[in-house]
Amino acid sequence: MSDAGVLNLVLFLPLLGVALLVAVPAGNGALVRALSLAVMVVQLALTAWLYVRFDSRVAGLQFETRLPWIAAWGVSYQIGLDGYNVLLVMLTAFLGPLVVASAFTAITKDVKLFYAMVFAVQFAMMGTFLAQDLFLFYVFWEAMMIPMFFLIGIWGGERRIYATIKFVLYTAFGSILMLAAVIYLVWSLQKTTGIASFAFADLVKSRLPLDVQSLLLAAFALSFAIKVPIVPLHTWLPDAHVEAPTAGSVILAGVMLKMGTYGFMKLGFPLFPDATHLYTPILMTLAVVSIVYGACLALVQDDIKKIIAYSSISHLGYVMLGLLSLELIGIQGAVIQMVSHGLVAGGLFLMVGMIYERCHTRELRAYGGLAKLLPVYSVFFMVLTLASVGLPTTSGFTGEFLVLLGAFRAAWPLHLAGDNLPLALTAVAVTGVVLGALYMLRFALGFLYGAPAAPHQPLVDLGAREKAILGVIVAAVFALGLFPDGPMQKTELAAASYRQLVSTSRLPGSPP
Amino acid sequence: MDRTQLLIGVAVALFSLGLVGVIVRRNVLVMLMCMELMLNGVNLSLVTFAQQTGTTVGAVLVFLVFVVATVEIALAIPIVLLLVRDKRTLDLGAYNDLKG
Amino acid sequence: MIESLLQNVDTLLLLLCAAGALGSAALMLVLQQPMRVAMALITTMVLLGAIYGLLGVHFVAAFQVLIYVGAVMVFMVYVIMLLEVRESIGARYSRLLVPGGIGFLVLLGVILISVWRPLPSATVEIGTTAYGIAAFSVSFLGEYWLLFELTSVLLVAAVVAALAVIRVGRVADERRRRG
Amino acid sequence: MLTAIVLLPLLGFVLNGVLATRLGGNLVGKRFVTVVGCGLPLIAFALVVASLVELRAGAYAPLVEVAYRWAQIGTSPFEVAFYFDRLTAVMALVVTGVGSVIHVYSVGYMKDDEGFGRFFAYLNLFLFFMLLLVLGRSLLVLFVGWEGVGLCSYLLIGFWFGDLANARAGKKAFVTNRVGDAGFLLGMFLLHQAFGTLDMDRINAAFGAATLPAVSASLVGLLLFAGASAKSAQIPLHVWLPDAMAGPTPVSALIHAATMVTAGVYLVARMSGIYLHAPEASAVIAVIGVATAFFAATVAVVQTDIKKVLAYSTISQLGLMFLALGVGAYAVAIFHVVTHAFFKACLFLGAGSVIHALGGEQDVRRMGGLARRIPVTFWTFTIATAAIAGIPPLAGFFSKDEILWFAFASTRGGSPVLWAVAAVTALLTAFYMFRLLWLTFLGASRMTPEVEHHVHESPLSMTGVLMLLALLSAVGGFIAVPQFLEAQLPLPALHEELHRFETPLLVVSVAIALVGLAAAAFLYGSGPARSDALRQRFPGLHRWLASKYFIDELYERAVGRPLVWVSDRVFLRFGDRAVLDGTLNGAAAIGRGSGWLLGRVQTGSLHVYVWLVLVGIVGSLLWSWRHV
Repeated sequence: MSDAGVLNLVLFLPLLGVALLVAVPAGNGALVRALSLAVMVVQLALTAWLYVRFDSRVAGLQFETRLPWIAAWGVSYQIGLDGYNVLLVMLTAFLGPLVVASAFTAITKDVKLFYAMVFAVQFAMMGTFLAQDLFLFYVFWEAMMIPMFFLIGIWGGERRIYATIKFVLYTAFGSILMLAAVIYLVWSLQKTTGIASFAFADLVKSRLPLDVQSLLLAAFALSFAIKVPIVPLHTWLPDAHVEAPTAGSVILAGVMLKMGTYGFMKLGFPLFPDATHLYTPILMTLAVVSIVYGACLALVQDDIKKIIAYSSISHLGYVMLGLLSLELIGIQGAVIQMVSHGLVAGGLFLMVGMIYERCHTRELRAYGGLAKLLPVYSVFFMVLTLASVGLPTTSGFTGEFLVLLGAFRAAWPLHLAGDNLPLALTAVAVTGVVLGALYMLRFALGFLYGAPAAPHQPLVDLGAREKAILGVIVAAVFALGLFPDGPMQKTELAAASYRQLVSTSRLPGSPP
Repeated sequence: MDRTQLLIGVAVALFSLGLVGVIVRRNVLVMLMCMELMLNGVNLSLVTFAQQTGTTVGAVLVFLVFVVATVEIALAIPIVLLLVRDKRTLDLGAYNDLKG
Repeated sequence: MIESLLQNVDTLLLLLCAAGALGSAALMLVLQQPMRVAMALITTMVLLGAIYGLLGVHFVAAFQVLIYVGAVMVFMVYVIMLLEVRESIGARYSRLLVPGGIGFLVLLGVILISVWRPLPSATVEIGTTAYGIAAFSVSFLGEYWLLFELTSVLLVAAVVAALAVIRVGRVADERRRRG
Repeated sequence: MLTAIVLLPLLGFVLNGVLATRLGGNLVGKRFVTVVGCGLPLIAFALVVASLVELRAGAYAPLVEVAYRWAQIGTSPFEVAFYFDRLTAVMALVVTGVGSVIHVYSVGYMKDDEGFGRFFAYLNLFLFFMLLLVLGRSLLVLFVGWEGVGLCSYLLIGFWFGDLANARAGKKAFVTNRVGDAGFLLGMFLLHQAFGTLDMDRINAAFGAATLPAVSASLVGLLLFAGASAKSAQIPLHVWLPDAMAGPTPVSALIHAATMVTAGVYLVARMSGIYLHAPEASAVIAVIGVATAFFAATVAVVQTDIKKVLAYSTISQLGLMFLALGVGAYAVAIFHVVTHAFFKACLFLGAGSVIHALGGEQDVRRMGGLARRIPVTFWTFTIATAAIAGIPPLAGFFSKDEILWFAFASTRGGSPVLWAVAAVTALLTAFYMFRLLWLTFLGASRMTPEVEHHVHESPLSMTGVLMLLALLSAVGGFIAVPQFLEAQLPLPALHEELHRFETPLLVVSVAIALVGLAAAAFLYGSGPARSDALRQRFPGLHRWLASKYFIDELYERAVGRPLVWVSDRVFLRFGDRAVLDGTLNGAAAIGRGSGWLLGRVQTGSLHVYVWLVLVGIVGSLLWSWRHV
């Protein structure tokens, strides 16, 4: 099979998984679990194969498939790997088996349906990353929400209905505006250039006046910013995380939040470079506000899931900062930070899930001295905490360091030219490093240290399955912290092309 | 006061009486009859105007109203019958199941 | 002006019929028994038919009596007799008697002001340009054939709907019988 | 070979961490841990010596060893490379040498602790990061080590995790260091922006070039110093170090006295190329250094916890080192780092021996008269005390005297005022150290009988180390570190006209030490009466000093509580819950409310509907009056 075929297989494998699940008798939970895990592992293996085959010296799409879909509108089924999505696709495939495995004991209600939903959301997420056609992208983008809605709504906690409705309303609100913008964008492209196409490659040929760009970017940005989420559009996130089952939280934090930043990188900023330039001060301010605000809020949470949820807001602020810096180092850092956050926050949510399975509470105050009760658990927890803090040798450091370095490198010449805002923002962002240590260590302090206390003793330390899940994540965290060069080579050309697209004006009349 | 004015006045009065009848009476059948009364008022005005302008439009419309009235009553009566069979009363006060 | 009207017997009859129609219509509001209301309504309808006749549109008058009195009201009377539900005294009026009354007066006033007052003074005395059923039929089937067809569709729909209603009733009955 | 030096302790960490702890199910016993935990640092020490020989063979041309490329972004490479020159050699020798002996000491000290394997894993990890810090060629690698030692410090302070206070102290240390790191990071960014590289030799060379770089050396210097001041516990970021004494005593000796806290000094000395061109930054360093030295010495005078005294003493000595750095005497600062590592390690380990002997007692008010009971500890402690007090010819005398001299006479910012404050500090140092000696070892015993009954001398693995360190404290001053480093870190020029003060000042130095000794003997030599009288005479001053100038409380009130208050009240309750969720829920409530209101209209009563139709007819007619 050709590589493009393998890529299609990777995309559709989850749907195949759903089909297989349908064939399994409902009562056979063990078979359902094994089958789900097997499908996810196959997907991961195929993705890894493609990842290895991915040629970092080639700019643009690889393993591309393009088939006409709705020819009259210029819509095509077009997928492919490029530097923008290769790491995120890898991340999605990587987390898939872990999500499935983590739910083995946690989910006992409607097991079959649960895994079907996980497959559905995996399919939609893969599709969103792989899509190279705006229409296809939008379809996947919206489709993602539906299984997520059920994952939280059916297997969630006590206030799950409130959380799901909030989540769906927020995201749907953003999506509607984006849809309008998509339609307008394609229409105007067709009007001005005569190309009727939704393909990303064609859309960047558009020439739009500044006010139109601004409006369209605002529509796109709102949708993406809600997903990221950027303060002040973030309040759905803590609720969704807290109520979601572990697997849902991992999917949400691990992959779905990256949809927002990926959207900005792949679509929002490159499509409307002049408006981006105009809005950069505002967006950058919001990014830095997110860093500080998320960190401050994480500092005062009593619910352990909320701490991680708010820390996600803070960490994704760095991604936005890096993307907006338009400095190669910052952009690369942002990409690494996306992956790193997926691993670290995903891992932490898994760990919270494990302790929740044992103790059935998420109140930080109920715990203490777990280092004594659960030594192995504590080791993994500490490693992930430190990765979240951004300690060197972990992936968190690679991301944060490069983002901040890039932001600074971009800000300093501006400072010399008289524009002090970016520099001030970078300096504030650096304080996020302190706040990050503050809230995560507060968490660790109350969790691991002190007199042993847990609401549901005696506790059993991690089993082989859990050790394997966490071990894999920790290994990835260190790999990305110690040897980030390989992954970054794969994204370098995309980062350069992103920078080039965003820094080139595309007002009407500018050269093609 | 000529004939037109007189007849239009009567038509308006009949319509209004019918409307008020629907409002104030509780008996379903009486209300239905009041609705017929309203239609009659409309019919009268249609005929009057048709006479005044010397056209046939008014008459055509009246004819249509006859049909509509017939259809209406043909459907309303079975419904009333069903309702009464359910609640054993013609009092409309008992039928507020569609309260929002 | 009234003297000139009184001079005409037609006009006198018209006045009488109108007054009678209005009177029996008003009676409808106050009578207790549905049967009596129905009688009052029939009276009104017949008097209206008389007015149509006086105006010279005989075929409308004929239809009025045939369809309304002959079909609709007979049907109504039949149902009233069928149901024979005795209304208790005091349940005659709804709670909206007073608002309804006020509304009636206001409506009357408003309509009279907005419709009756600006009526153009008649150029032709109505009742003089009578036209026959022939002219009407030609016009109906020529110019307004679509409406004619629509009425037939409406009638078919009504038949179907009536059947459906009866069926609903039957199903409900069976269900009640079972459980 | 340099890579091997760094990786050996890491190997120890992995072996001990995986095999000897619960993570691997305690596969191996204490013997294995001891061999691996102490053996690998010793091998590393040997390799450092070998590297030094190699360095010497190559006429002191720096050895460079690229391990691998961490990242390459555009034209900016980030390499993990190791760099070995004279400065590195001195620091690496101290780290591996003192580190190894403290490992050996720990074998005895931690013998009965259930976290034996974990402890050695942490210590090995610390050595790994510390060597990374010292050997790293680029600031990035240095920063990795820098953060890593901070992590180990955090883990080891909170080593006994059952006690929440320990964990709090660890968190405080980590977070305070992070504050400095923020400045450090900004400094690194600025350097990278200016030079496109973080290799320290290249940066120094760029500053030494004929055309000065466009970036302000003072700004960079101050930013880097922010990091250094946090790591080396200088005002205003010194607050973490006294609390850090919560960790096991070998940790205090290794990390919080001998090695990690001197990393700041190392950083400034390593980046001296920048500071040579940053007189303002140097002046700031000198002033902060001397102020810290004086401030910490005054606090140490009244502390009653044996380790707290030593902790403030460490802060004070670090202040003196920064004073030396500030006046351009980088080599002298490193010299003091070396001697300080000897005698302070000896003091801490001696204190550890005392604590060990007394079954955990740390309060000097419940000690006394230990000299005869634990003689080896007493004698080694005494030598180290004399060394830190500056009694000639012990190690501290040489290095301290040189610092005082350069503070007085350096053309790079030396001044009599700096000297005077430093001299007073030296006096206080002598005083409080001898006070500590008296209270702990001499005089009558104030121990409870039960404690007294159990007093015992420590095993040979501990006393042997003490003796070795005492020996080094005694003769360490004869190691000519400044001269060794001079080729790389030349000493600053002196004011010619001040040369005549050299001998008088030397005499004054000696006198100061003796005066301190005398004062301590006078106050504490004959029971507590005199010191109590003095305390009662100045209760306010005593309270002020004993409470460490209330700086912790100040930070808590000025930073800690407002931060939590703002986060909780403004951001969480007001921002998130009231404004954002409030808007959202408010919008939902409006929708629900209007729905309810319209639902009221849906009464189910046909009469009302028809009445509304009537109203509608009237209304539309009325409307038509106006508009048709």
